[in-house]
Amino acid sequence: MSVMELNGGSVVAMVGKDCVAIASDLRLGNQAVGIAANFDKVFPVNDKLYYALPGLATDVYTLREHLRFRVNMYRMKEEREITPKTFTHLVSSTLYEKRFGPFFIEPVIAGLPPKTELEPNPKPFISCMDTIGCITTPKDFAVAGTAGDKLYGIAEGLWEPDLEPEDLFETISQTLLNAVDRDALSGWGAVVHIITQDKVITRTLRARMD
Amino acid sequence: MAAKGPVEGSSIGFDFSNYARNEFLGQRLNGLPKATSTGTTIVGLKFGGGDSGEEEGICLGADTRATGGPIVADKNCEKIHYLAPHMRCCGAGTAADTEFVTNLISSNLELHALSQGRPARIVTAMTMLKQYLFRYQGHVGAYLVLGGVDSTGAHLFTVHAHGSTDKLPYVTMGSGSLAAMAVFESAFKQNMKRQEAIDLVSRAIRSGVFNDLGSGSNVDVAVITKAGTEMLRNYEMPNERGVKSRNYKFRRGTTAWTKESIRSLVVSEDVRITSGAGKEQPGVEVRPVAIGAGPGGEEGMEVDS
Amino acid sequence: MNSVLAQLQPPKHHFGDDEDRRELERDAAEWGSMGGFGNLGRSGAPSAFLNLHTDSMSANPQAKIKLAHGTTTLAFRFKGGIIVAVDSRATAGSYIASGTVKKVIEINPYLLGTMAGGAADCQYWETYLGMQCRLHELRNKERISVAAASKILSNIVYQYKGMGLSMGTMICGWDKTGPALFYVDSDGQRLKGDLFSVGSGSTFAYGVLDQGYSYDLSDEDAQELGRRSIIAAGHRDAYSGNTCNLFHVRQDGWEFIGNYDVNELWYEYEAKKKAAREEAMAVEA
Amino acid sequence: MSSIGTGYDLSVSTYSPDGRLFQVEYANKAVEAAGVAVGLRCTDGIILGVERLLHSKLLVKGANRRIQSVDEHIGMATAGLLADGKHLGSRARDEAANFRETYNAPVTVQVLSDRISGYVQAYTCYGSVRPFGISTLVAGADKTGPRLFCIEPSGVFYGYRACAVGKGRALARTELEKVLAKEGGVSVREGVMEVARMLSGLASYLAPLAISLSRSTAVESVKNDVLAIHLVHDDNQDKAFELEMTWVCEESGMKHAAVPADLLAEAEEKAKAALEEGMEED
Amino acid sequence: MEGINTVDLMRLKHGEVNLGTSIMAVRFEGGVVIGADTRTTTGSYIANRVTDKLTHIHDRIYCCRSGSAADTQAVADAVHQHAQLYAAIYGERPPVATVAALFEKLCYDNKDQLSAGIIVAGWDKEKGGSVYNIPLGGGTFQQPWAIGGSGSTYVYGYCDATYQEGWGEAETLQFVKNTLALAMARDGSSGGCIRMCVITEDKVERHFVPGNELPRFWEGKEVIGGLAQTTKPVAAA
Repeated sequence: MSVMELNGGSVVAMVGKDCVAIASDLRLGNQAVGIAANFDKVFPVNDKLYYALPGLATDVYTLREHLRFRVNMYRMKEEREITPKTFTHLVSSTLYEKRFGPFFIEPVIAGLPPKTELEPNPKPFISCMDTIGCITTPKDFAVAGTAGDKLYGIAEGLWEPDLEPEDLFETISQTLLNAVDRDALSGWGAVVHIITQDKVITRTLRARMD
Repeated sequence: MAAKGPVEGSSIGFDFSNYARNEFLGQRLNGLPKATSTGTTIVGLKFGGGDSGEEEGICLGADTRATGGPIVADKNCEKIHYLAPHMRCCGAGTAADTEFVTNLISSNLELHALSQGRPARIVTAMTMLKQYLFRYQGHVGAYLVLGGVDSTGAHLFTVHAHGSTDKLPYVTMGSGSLAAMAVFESAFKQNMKRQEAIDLVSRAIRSGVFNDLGSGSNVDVAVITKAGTEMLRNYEMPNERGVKSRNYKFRRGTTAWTKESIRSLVVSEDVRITSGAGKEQPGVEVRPVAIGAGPGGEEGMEVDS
Repeated sequence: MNSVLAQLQPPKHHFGDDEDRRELERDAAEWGSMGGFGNLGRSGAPSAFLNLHTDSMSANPQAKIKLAHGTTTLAFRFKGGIIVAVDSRATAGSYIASGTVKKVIEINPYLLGTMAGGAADCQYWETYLGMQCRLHELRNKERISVAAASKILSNIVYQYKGMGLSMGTMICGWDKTGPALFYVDSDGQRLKGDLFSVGSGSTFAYGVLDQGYSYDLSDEDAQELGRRSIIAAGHRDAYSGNTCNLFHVRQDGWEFIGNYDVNELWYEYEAKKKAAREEAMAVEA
Repeated sequence: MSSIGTGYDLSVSTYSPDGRLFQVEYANKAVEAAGVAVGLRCTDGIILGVERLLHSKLLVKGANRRIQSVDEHIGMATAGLLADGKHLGSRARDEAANFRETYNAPVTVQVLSDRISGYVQAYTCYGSVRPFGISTLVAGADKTGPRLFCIEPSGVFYGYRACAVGKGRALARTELEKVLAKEGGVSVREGVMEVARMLSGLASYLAPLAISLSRSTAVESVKNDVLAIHLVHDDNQDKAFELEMTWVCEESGMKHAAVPADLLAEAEEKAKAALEEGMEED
Repeated sequence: MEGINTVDLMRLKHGEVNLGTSIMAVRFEGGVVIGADTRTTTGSYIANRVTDKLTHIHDRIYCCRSGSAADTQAVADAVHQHAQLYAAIYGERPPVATVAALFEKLCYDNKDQLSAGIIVAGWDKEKGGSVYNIPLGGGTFQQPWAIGGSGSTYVYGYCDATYQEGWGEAETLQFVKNTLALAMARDGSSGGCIRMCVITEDKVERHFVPGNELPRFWEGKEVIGGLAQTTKPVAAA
């Protein structure tokens, strides 16, 4: 049992056609014992940018509040919303600052970049990083958490390009549900967010509760 | 003043505030998580000059696999980092460290170039890197191959995490360095042509990709000469994934869900002609308009005035 | 007993003869001494070996071999016999290796054993116990008592004490004394009792069990109590869950009542609770 | 000293309108009033000599030395406030030891003088401190041969072939010039004789001056007047000073050491004899 | 690759680059000859087979480095800077003793953090050629000849038996070459080629002996072949 497995929990993000999805389980555990079934690990940054923090629960709160502060400061200074890419680098440097005493969190970020004159049709964006802030920006999906290994396998098999929002919902939901069903420390419900240009759909899944 | 804010303008460098806690947690629950590392094959060589009839230059190469324990964390990452227009640096070791060290030195080099009014030299970058890494006694796990061309010619260095450096005509680093060095030792020649150099570098990387478990996927190449730098991203892709002939698309409605909430991002407004601001009119329902509610809030205010 | 047997049998001709040794070993096995792999006990320090290579007793989590463990099992005695209920999850580390494990071992038509701890240890030794029980029947022309059967098992595992066996089992059956229930574990402990629950989820099971248990429970209520307890444990405990296997031991032997999906039953119970709440609210209003 | 009393002399951190630092100049006055110190660089070594005025008969003979050793091969003589000299000597020893520790080599006289001068100069920059009331002769032999430097209260230092500071330095310098003008230079042994002669001569020349000076400044005090008169009438007036000499040469093993007592006595005898001879000539 | 055969003696940090090393410096009338093998290892892997362990400190002063590559490079860089500063301040080249003192101060003050065994050698106008040995943990020892690194243990006897006062440049050069070849032949973490350097008042002259031209005089003619003995031991010369 390592620190990363103390509280359990897993997240996954996927890219679709002009949309992204991000999902997490809802379990908060204390080693083997389930404590809560409503521990959402996905948080909004703004309308079209969400991020998930799987890992040690105490660091989830610390980091979330820290990032909320930083994003609010950014919004006030810059008078614009932070883009997914900038936010990724913000999270990354926040983690790397604690290189020798890290937060036990492996963040996953998903969002739609705002349209600009330079980039009228921006691509959906996802990224993830390790506990000390090494960024990877995959084209397909990003996973993290105690069921990370299982999510990798299932997502590698199920994901395909250009899924419409509703199809992406099915793919990400099935990926998450089937992965956490093989993980003792994740599960106890799941929540999925589908971010599209005109709406964000949030659905709580009917998941296994054992 | 004493109580500096946690973020804004806080002191430079690493923050050790979690260190004691993590040591304690690591002792109680054994095993701290492992960081993403670039198992990696990275190489570099000097070409041109002499009787080759070509400008002296540096050719760098890297594979594109990033691993986290036994998992391939990224199948096509970039390990040839930008330092300056005429300088590149391949990184092996702890991925976050290579990324941040090269970023830091890159910005310091830019400042150096601006203050001195000339492009920084390769030795300068090498010295900055080795002094930074030596200061952290190997805890910053960056193993680098540094190459570039400056006013004094083409230079190639390796920099180890503990801060030692070597200057050689051809170098390899990372877990695949043995495989790649075998290729170099058998085929390296002084004063190669540019294309020969690229071919040899990509052959060395391929040797790492196929013979070392920590290295894989594609071959990135960078060529630096006096004329400029050319990044040949995914110069070779010997491991392209097969195409699935069928797919696993789920029928919509497969997944049962218990609750749904939809947050609409479209701001809809009803615009009505009124003769006089705020004047009540029969048959016209006055509705409040959202003010400052994210995007669209400003327009809402204008309608009212 | 040994000496009595010896007196009844003709004297041995050659001591140290192969046949004799086999005889002795068989005899010893009957009393639970050597068992199936008696020769392994001599190979160095087995517990050190297990600690090095497996996560046995969670002493070394870095070990490459993760043994399947983590469980909720329970059994209780009541007027209608014994209810045995178990979950079906097997985990290796945090990985759920299987969701369809049979954790009730049918020793013979009158005896059941449950499985907690090392799956292989339980499976092997309880099957072996079945053999010994059958031999007892053949020798003595009557079924072995639950007390005797559990003692054989207890004696066997005691021989291997400290070598890394890991099992916590309940031997349940009906003999001349009526329904009987024994708890046996790899430390060598053997307890007789009315109600036991074993495994990582046992604390949760006990909670439900204790508030609902009575010796005078009806068959249906007793079965429901067993089921409900396993569902509760499967819900809370990370290493228990998937399905519940329910057995009922009566005078004429055990009966398999059914296999229930923990998840479905949990939603069912939640729905019932919700309905009850709404009803209560309606009544209040 | 036309601008005395205009208020610009209260602090070293204030210049006078014509760009002078009066406090530093006053420090020079302290030096000018003090017993003379002489340094002489010879062909085979270097000599430091001072006259030590004995203000009391109760003083132990040969004690209260004015020449200090800084390092094995370097000595230092000060003219001015004796306590300032002691402090600077201690600092100079620290510098020499520090140099030896970092570089594993004896400090050269020039480097040491440079470091001391930096220290002295620092005391001319701040309003809260007083400049050193001494001029310092640093003499020694290093890898470049015998060297002599003089550091003044302002912090400037110059290298010399010979140098004298303190009361009557002008006379001494004239004498030194004569000595240096000798064909083939002077050896240390010759130098010792010359310096002894010079110092003795100066003392007998200056002593009456000093007494008249003390009388003129102490006229208002009857008691002092009596004392001054007493001094004038003292038969042993010649004994109101002692000669103190050190050298660095072959004979001392290139170490800074006192000139041997017998040699010094001989030199004093010779000097006295020459002096008397000279007086008779007058 | 890492930690396969860590050299405990050198107190290396995990995975650190090691200069397994045979190094040497010998004084002769008018100057010094310094020499080193060219092998650098990380565990069992040769990270650099043509390393230059003879490091320039000032015009006529060099040092030979053994121990951790990172530590010795850092220390040599620091002393190089000090030496330049010395020349700028005092207007003359620093003496070899001074450079040795600077090395010793760094090595001694940071003895818990460093694994560096250094030989300083060079020419100055006070003493002529001189050799200073600064072993692991500090201390300065002026010697007519000094050897260092893991390979040195094998050749102390040879040096004791062979060295003589009063050699000229050529003989000293040969002595260094032979000694290093012997050390490299026995020590697994020394090897490759030999680099040497002659430092006198008016020159710094580098010599390079490729790996296939190393002296093999001790191997006997059964191995080398009848007349292949080209280099003779100094004692015979």
